[in-house]
Formats: sequence, structure tokens, C-alpha cells
Amino acid sequence: MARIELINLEKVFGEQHAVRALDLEIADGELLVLLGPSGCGKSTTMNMIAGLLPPTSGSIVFGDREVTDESPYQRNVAMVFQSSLLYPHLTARQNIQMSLKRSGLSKSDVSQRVTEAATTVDVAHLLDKMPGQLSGGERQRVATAKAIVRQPACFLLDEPLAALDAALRMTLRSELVNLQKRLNTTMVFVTHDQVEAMTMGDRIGVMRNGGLEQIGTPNDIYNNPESLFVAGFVGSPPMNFFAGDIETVDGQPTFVNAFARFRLADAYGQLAPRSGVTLTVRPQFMRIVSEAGEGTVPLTVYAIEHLGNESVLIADAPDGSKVRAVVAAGFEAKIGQALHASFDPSNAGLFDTKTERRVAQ
Amino acid sequence: MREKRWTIWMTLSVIVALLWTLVPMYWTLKYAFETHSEIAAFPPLIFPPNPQVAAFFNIFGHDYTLASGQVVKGSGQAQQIMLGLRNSLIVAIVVTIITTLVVVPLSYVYARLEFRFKTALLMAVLLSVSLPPVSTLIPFYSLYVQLDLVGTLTGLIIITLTITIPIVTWMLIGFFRNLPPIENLARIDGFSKAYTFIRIIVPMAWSGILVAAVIAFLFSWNEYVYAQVLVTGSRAVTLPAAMSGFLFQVPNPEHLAASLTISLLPPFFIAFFLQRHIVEMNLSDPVR
Amino acid sequence: MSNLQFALLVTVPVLCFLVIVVAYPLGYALWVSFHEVSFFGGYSTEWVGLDNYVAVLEDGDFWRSALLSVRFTVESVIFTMLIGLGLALILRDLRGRWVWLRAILILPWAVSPYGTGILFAFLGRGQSGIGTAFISLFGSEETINLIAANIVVEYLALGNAWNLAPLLAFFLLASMMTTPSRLYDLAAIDQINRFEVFLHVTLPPLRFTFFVFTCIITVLSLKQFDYIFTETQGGPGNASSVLTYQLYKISFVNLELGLGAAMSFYLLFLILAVTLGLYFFWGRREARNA
Amino acid sequence: MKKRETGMTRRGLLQSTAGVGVAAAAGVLGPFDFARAQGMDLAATSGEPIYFRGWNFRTDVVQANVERYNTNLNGKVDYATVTGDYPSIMEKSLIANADLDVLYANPSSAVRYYGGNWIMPVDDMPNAEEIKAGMYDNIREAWSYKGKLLGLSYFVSTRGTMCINTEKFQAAGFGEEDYPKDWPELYSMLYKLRDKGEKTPYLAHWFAEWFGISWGFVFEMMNRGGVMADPETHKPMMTVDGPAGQTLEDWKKIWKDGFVPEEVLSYNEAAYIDAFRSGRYIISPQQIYDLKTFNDPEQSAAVAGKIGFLPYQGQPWGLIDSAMYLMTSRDRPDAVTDDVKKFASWYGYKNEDGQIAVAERWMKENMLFSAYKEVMESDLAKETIQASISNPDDYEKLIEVYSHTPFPKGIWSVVWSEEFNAWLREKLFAFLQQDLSVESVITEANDEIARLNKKYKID
Repeated sequence: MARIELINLEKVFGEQHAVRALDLEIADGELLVLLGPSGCGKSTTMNMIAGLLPPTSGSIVFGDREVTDESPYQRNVAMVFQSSLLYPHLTARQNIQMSLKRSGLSKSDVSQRVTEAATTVDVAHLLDKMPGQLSGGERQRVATAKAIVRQPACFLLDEPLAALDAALRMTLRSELVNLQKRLNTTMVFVTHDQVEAMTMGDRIGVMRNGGLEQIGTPNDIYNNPESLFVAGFVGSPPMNFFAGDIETVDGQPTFVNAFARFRLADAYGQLAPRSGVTLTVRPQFMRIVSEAGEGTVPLTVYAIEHLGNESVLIADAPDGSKVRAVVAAGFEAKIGQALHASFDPSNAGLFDTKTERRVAQ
Repeated sequence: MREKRWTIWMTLSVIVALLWTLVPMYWTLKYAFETHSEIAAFPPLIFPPNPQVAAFFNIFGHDYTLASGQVVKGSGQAQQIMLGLRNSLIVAIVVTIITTLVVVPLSYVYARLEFRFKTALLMAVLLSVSLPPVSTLIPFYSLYVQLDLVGTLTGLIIITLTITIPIVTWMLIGFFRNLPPIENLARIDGFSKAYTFIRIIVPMAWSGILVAAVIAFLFSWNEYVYAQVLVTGSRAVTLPAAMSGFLFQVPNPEHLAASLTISLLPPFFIAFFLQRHIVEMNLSDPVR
Repeated sequence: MSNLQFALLVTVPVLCFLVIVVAYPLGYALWVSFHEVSFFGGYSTEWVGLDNYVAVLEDGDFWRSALLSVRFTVESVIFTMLIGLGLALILRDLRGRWVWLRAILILPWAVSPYGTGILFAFLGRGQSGIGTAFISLFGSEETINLIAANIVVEYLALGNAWNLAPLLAFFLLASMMTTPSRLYDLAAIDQINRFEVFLHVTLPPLRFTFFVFTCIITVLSLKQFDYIFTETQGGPGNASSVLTYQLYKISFVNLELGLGAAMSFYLLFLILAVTLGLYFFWGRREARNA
Repeated sequence: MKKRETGMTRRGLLQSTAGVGVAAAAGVLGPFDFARAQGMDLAATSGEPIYFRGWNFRTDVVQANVERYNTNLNGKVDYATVTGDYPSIMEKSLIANADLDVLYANPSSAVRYYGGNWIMPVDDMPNAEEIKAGMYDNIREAWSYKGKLLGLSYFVSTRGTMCINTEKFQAAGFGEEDYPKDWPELYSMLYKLRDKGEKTPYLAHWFAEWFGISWGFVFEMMNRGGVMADPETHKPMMTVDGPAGQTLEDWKKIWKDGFVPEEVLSYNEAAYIDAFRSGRYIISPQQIYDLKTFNDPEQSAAVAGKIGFLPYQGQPWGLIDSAMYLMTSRDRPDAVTDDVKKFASWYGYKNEDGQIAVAERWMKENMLFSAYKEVMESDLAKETIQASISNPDDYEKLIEVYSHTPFPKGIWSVVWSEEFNAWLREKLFAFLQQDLSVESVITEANDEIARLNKKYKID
């Protein structure tokens, strides 16, 4: 059990700055998800936490112990790799035992702990099979058993669910969270899937270009994204963006572009006119109206996705950008039909297009 | 209907493939079961009229009495054939073992680890793959004369290693590159590089290593150019060199065929039983 | 232990061995190529600069045999590719109780080059060959001789392919097995014919193996000596006297070491140039796709 | 068998005479006495091995001979065969001062080895004069270089004995009276045979070995009365309108007319002999001793009893192909050198019983001719030859062919012999396959000889 602290961590591969000036604190027993597109440095960060990669500079602290120069084993971490990598030539049992090979435990202790771990994740009946004979989900569970049998200071999971089908992923997601909470062990989980991140993480660290874009609870990240990148990366259906400028109309700061103008929420009351901003609205907050009016956007229906309890309307804005709106399940519209949408200004976010940062209220 | 036509085509192509594979061997190896007169017959006979095994006795120095009462004399080359068989086995086994011991870690390092000078070192290996034996024949000979290695098994083993090591390294690098990234898992489990390599990588790569060993064995078992120059006429003569005694001057096609048959048995045996491992070899680029 | 240290630990002893055992003869050959060496009446050497290299280029036989080498190599590659592919397709479709035939089809690979030479010499000669035996069944008194000046190189290449194709076939088979069977279902839905299936589904994953084997067979064929030595002795006459054979005659039989060494460097350059050329114009592209 | 009995009686006779005569000498009398009479004790004394190397011919016989020496005379002779390009490999061994004491060699190689100071002539042996006196003059002359006899007799043969399949020849409507007398007649006979429907009347001596096509050219132009190079000065002597040119003209003609299957140009000797043995051809220049194998039903069922030869009718056939046992001059203790001489004497001359046993055995087993009069003029030789040829009455004719066979001293008793031979082989192949002109080949051959003379400073 440990609190993990990354201090000014850097990793450079040749010319490429894979991780830059990363400061991160992971509380004891916390499940932190590192989220980001491929190449953002999340796996590199995890490999440095694990001790698989030496950082170029900076330090890593577990609890009160500086572990920067320690080997993975000394750090007592357990790791589950992409596609739940296992030793292909060993049985499930032997794979799990390998985690305890250097523990110095007696044979009977080892076998007891293997059985316990296997039972915990419900693979006790598979112990004598080879990895090649297991299904993807079973392999993932064996890999998990292999991780927990160590009773490690922390779990590191590197996209373990990426290769599995959606239904199985959902099951395993909750199993992992449940397990982590039961064991109360710190866990770092790397993924590029924002749904996985939202559903699992105590906190989510969104990474981009080797740096931490934003860190916070799933709610924080979802409701108060601090950058356009986070706003766009998190949430389903994805965020709507409108590019335009801020002008003062009737003494009120107003968002203006070629086809729409929105009065900004009161919170932006003091905002001076400026050019190059992006307005963001979650599809859930879009309302479809039939008549054009103040604060509406003209749309042309492109497609409707039925989700059962609700539907997602996808439409083209006049500038060609796609706009999504969550609508009631019974909503009907023809492709090509003209519609209008509006939203409550208090649900909109405002970002500087150039810096991509949130515009201060 | 379509399925049936396919089956017929398939059967036909299997037959053609078998003929293609076996006829060239059959055509000469059948000489081992014929008398010299039968071999010399013109037009050539397609099947041995009176198959017998005299030649197999002869090449080991024993006379053999045919059913007709004719006595076929043992060959004077027998001693060299037996010596050659023994020496070839020694050389091939030693070379296989050394090559495997050396090449497996070497190609693993090239395939999986990143380090400086890697490309330069790899190029050096490739250069030695490209060296034609004929070019180095005389230089080697002169080197060996100075080192007193002419006519010794040691000398032949050393020279054969210079052939097997580069080419087997080259083949194995691709194989190792395709293994899953298991080293990280092993590091999490706390294993050293050496332990990981010996206890995890090697067992995982068993097929590839087996194929590498087979290739090394075949190369050394089949080596002829150097043997012809370095060990012919010595106690260290190998089977190909001893066998070539039947090749040039005095016609002994039946003895040639019999000793060729015997020389083919070990590699056939190996190829026959290990071929399924070759299927597990999947190439990737060693210089990538 | 860092990667470099571990790498050095395993590579340095091997490299030392290779450097001593390969570089010495190579260096010696380089030295000799600038000298005229005489053993007769006592060993003596004389510095002749680039004379040997010039003499090789001015020698018509060198160019003729270089051309033969290239012809033999190109044909060996083509034959091996076609036959290897054919065998691989057959190997793939061998099912159930016929799988053991795979073990038969691999056998030619186990035959040594000099053994292959012996086999194909008896097989192809008009005197003892299978062609003559076959047509004699129909009462013909003609002979069918494949060791004839105009086709001997092709015949040699065919024998070389016989020897090498099974290995290629097995590697191709290995690559074929990585093709998802869904792709064949896709092809069936698209209702494309067998040839198109072969072209668009079977072939693409094999391209990298083809590239690697093109390199291997090119190098092996350019280096090939014992096979040609036992099959045709460079003959009939000079018709199959490829570079290696020419080299053998100059260096080994005539003991013109300087000339031979210079020629072997041309051969080495040829081998390296061809392999690097293959890599840059083909291999890099395949490696990216692989 | 018969001969052996004769030997036994002769030995018994000698021993009994000695026993009756000198009682005092009885203690030392025994087989060794004959050796002593030869001027040397043949038993090995140094305890060191002697390395004996040869090409692969009836190695079973050689092996048995060596074993007898090792058993009877305390020898440690190590025998093995060397295969492949024999003269080149041997030259390399000699240059390298490798473990090699006694070896087979053709006279041309022997000259080169002697020129390189790698071998020790027979003259260095204590019984040299006796050995020389036992040889035919012409052979001794052929095997001598700068006044030294280079080696002991292994075999002598007429390579180019014109073997003829009498059955096929007669079937084509010809008889002994039609036997060609010389090369031009032989070639015109080929056309006649073809007219009779024979597709392959002639197997030319054009195979790929170092003693193949080039030797074929050498003997043919010599048979026609030509000289390639002066026997003393080694100056080139070929002319376009002389025998050399005529030979090439005829070669070109029969090659273009398809008398020589192309594959012959890739044959090794084994394939060459087997091709004739198959009965497919009518006439072919072969080794004189192969008459025995061709007429042996066990080895040559197709032609046994039918193979005759063209007699001497004013023009010789073939050339003297022979081989010697040479002794190397490598660094070794004197005691070992003494053993080498003893073994060479035993093996290449007379054994402890005073018999030229090895040479006699070669005669008996393989009809190999010897340089020693004692062997050739024995009953054994006559009986063997008579039993080996299709018609025993041809014995005299065969000896006549043999005794007229020339030896190409001009190109063989010179150190560049092997180099020229290799060059000639290549050039002749090119002549046929690339259709070079006769003039250019003759000119280039003369130039090559001149160049070699210059290279080795022979004037």
C-alpha cells in the first residue's frame, strides 16, 4: 500500500520528448486512470512508475521511499500488460507462481496464495491450462490473479482490456474496480478509452504530448474541462464546438459567428470583446427547436442514432461542422430536413481557440 | 461438383509435388541397389532389375555375394568412409552445439535490445554471410598452415562456425523479434536478464532454436568446399570429402549412391521429425 | 546490467572469434590482391598495386562468368519462388491423414549442395538421365541431355530450386497461417475467383517472406560452388563456369592468388550491392508494411 | 594364382640352395637377405608414421599392400586418398610442408614438384642404380628431369588406346580390315558408321578433367606426328597447317557435325568410362588397362568380350600416361627419411622377398603396365593381358601399340606443365563452344608457351 508521487518526471528518447515535467500524486488506495490518445506518454509514464524505464530526470516516490533507481521487483509493483500478456509456454498456475518466484515463500504458502488469488478472480478451475487454451477474458483474469498474488504496493494496468469485446470489457471493468476497492490497493490504469476512464477512475489524469492536461475526478473532467483537448476527448457523444468571436452586444458579452449568436451566461458578464474563441456545448444540453430565433443554430439533419432510451441527432452546421444533440427516443426527422438548435448559455464552455485553454469567467 | 473438381486438382498437384521431390533422389540412389553393369546400361533402366544391397556392404569394406554367385569386392575407400562418417558426426554435433549456444543469445540481443553500434555490428555479421567460401579458401589455408590446423577436426569446426554463426543469427533475429514483449513481465516478476533469457525466453523460443540447430547441423554436415581442401587425405576427413573419392576418376556409381544414401539419412531423419517446427518460424526483417 | 553491457557480454566473444577467423583471411586476401604471389622456387611476393584489379576487368572470361553467375542467380530466385509457392499452397491444403506428406516434401532441403549436384548430374545427362530412359520406353533411341551449353544454367538453377524451395515453402506456410480465415470468407462474399483470392488474400502477407528469401537465395546462389562443381564441373566446357568456379580455377588450380583475390572482391561487392539494392528498393517498403 | 605358385617355388629353391651351401650364413639367412642384397634393410626403424597419399584407384589393393608392409616390416605407414583436384591439392600440401612423405604423381606434376624443391629424386636412394637398370629406357627417360629419376614406377599406360566395340562395328558391316590406320581415317570412318545408322559412333576424349580434353588434343596431334614444344628448349612448335592445326580442323568438323554429345564436355572420368561401358559407342580412346574392365562381364555386361582395339599400323595411338611414387623432401628427421626411402623401395620396387610385388599385383588385378622389365616380360603379364582382352591372340598387337606410344616431353618435362594444361583445357572448350578460329588457338597456344617460358626463365 502506498502513496505514489511523481516529481518533475521527464523522459527523452533521442529527439523525442515522451514525458515532460510531470508532477503527479496518487493517493494510497486510489484508482487513477491515465487517459490519452496513443503516443501521449501515458504508457511511458506507467513504465517509469513500474521501473521498467529509467526516467531521464525527476524522481518517483512510493510512500516515503524514493524508488527512482529501484528495480520493478524492489518497488513491489504488479503489472498487467496490454492484451494481458502471459508466459505462453507456462500454465496459468505456473504463470501466477512466477510472481512469487523470488518471494522466498514456502511451497505450501505459494500454492495457497495462488489458489486464493485464483479464487478471487474466479479462475481456480483454469489453473492447469496453457494461455493459448484460454479465452481473452480468462487470460485477463489470470493476469489479474498473477498481479494480486504478489500483494503489491500498487497495481499497474496497461490497457489490459483493449483486445476484448465490448460486453466482456464492461464486466471486467466493474470486476477490476470491485477488486481494487476490496483490496484497497493503489492502482494506476492506462487506457485510451474515455468510457473506461470515466467508469473506473477515482480520478482521471488526461495526458497529451507528454504532459498532464488535466487531473481530477470524472465529474470534474466531464463538467469542467480545462482545455479544448479534454473537452473533446471526454464525453459521449462528443462535445460540440462552435468557432467564433466575442463581441459586446447591448452591453452583454455575446458569442458571434457567421450563422449564430449566443448571449453568454451571466458569469461572463465582465468579458471584454476578443476574437478566436471556441464555444463548447455537450450534446445532452442541446435542444431542438423548429423555429429560428435568438441563440439558435440552423442545422441540416445528417443522421439519427437510436440508442433505445434516447437518440442522438447528428446534423450539419452551415460551416460544415457536425453538431450532435441528444433527443428523446421518439424523435423523428428526415435526412436533409432543416432544424434549429439552442441551449442554455450556462451550460456552455468558452475556450481560447489559440491557447486551447478555458477563458476565465 | 466444384468441390469434387478441386479434390481432383489437389490430388494431381500432390502427386506432381511428390514426383518432383522424390524422383531426383530416386534416380541416383537406386544405383546403390544395382550392379555396375546394370547402372551402365543404355538406355538407362528405370527400376533396378535385381535389387540387392551389395554396395552398402562394400562401402564399409565387406565383400558381398550376389544371388548369381558373383562376389562384389569391398571398397578400399571403406576406411575413409567410416572415418568420414565418424568425423562428420563429430563436426556436425560440435558445430551445432556451439552455434546454438552462441547464436541464440546473440540474435536475441540483436532482436530485442536497443544499444549503440547495433547497426554496425549487425552489418559485420551480414558481411560474413556474404563471403563466398571460394574466396577465403586460400587465405584460410595459409592461415591454417601457420596454425598447424590443416587436417584437423578443430580446424574444420572453426571454419564451419564462421559459416553457421552468421547465417543462423540472421535467421533467428527475425524469429525473436516476433515474440511477445515478455521481458517486462519478467522484470515485474523480479527476474534478472540472464534468468529471463535462460528460463523464459529460451523455453518460449524452443521451435526457433530447434530450427536454428537443424540449420547449423545441415550446414556443417553438408560442408564440402573447405573439407575438400583442408581435411581430404587426412585423419580428419569428413564424409563428403571421403565420398568424393567415388566421384571423379574410377567409376563407382553404386558406392557413390550407397554412401550418398547414408549421408542423407541423418539430415532426413532430422528434417522429417522437425519440419513442423519450421512452420512456427515467422520471418521478420533483421535489419529493421 | 544495462542493455549495452548485456549485449557486449554476448556479442564480444563471438565478434572476436569472427573477426579473427574471418577478418584475418579477408585482410590477407586484401593484401594478396595488391601483390603477385609466387610459391615456386620459394615463396615470394611483389607489390603490383591495382594491376590485379585492372587485369580482372580486362579479362573477357571474368565478364562472361559474371554474366553466368547473374543468370544462374536470377533464375534460381525465380524458380525457387514459383516452386516454393506451389509447394506451400499444397502443404497448406494437406489435411487430416495426409499431413505427414509435409515431412516428405521437406526432404530435398536436407540434401547437401554437392549431393544435389550428384543427383542432378545423373538425372540430366543424356547417357544416364531420366529423359532418355523415359523416351526409350516409347522405342526412341534418342537421348535427352539437359547438360547442354544452351540450357545448362537453367538446369542448374532448377536443381538449385529443388534444393532450396522446400525451406521457402515452409516459411511461406508459416506466414499463410497468420492470415485470418475471415479474409477468405470476405473473399467468398465478394465472389472473387480463386486466382483473385490468391492475389488479394493469400499473397499479400507472404511478401515479406518473399523478400527475405530473395535475399537469401541471391546470396546463396552467387556463393554457390560445390553444387556446380559436382554437377557440371563448370561445363560442358565453360558453359556453367560461374564466378565462383572461375575463382576456384584461378586461385586454387592455377595458384594465381593475387588475381583470384581481386576477383573475389568484385564478387563480394556484387553480392553486397545486390543485397543492399534489394533492401533499399524492396525490403524497406515491405518492412514498413510487415 | 599360378604365378604365385611359381614365386613360391622359386623362393623355396633359393632357400634350399642357401641352406645346403653356406652353413655359417644360416643364422642371418631369411627374407631380409634379399633386402640386404638390394643395398638396404627395408624394415622401418624410426617409429614415426610415414604419410602416403594417392588418388582414389583400387584403394582396397593399396590398403592391403600397406597393411602387409606395416605388419611384416614394422611400418607405420598412414595411407589415405586425396580426392578432387588432385595435383592442385598436392601442390598446396607440398607448399605448406604438410605431413606428406610418399605420393602418387603424373610425370608433369613430378617435374613441377621437383622444380619447387619439394621432392627427393630416386637418385638419393641407396639402390637407385639397380632401380634405374630395371626400367625400360624410354620410361626412365620420360620420368627423368635434369638427369634425375623423379620417382618409382606406379603404372604406365597408353591413354588413347583406341577401343572399339567389335560387335557393333561388324554389325555396321565392317571388319578388322576396315580398322582405321590413323586419325584422318578414323574420322572418315565415323561418317561411314553414321551412314549405316549409327547415331553415336565415337566417344571423344573431351571430358572435363585436367587429363581430359587437353590431353586428348596433345595425344592426337602427337599421333599425327606433331610436336607441341621442343623437348629440350621447350620452345613452342605448333603450326596451323601442321598436325596441331589439322587436329583442330577435324575437331571443329566432327563437333559441328554432331558426333560428340555435348554432355561429354562436363564428364568426369568416371562418367566417361561408364559411357563407353554402356555399349552405346563404337570407338573411343581409353586407358589401355580399361580393356580389362570393359571385357569383364561382371563390370561391363553390355560390352564384355567385345571390346578390341585399333592396332599400330604406322601411326601410334594415344600418349604415355603414367604415374610414379614420389618421395617428398619435407623437414623431418633423417631416420624418418630413411624409413621413407625404405618404404618407397618396398612399395615402388622390390619387397623383402626380392619380388616387385606391388607392381605385379597391379598387373594381375588391373592390368596396369609397369616400367620394370621384370614385370612386363613375365609370364604373369602375358597371361593377364591375354585373359583381359577380347581376343588373346591380340597380345602382341597390344604390346606393339603400347611400345609405339609417344611421351610429350616438350610440354610435360617442364615446370609450367600444369599451368599450360589448365590454360589449354579452357582454350579448347572455348574453341569448340565459341567457335574460335584454328589460327587464333594455335597462335595463342604458342604465345602462352612462350609466355610461360619467359615467366620461368627457360631459354
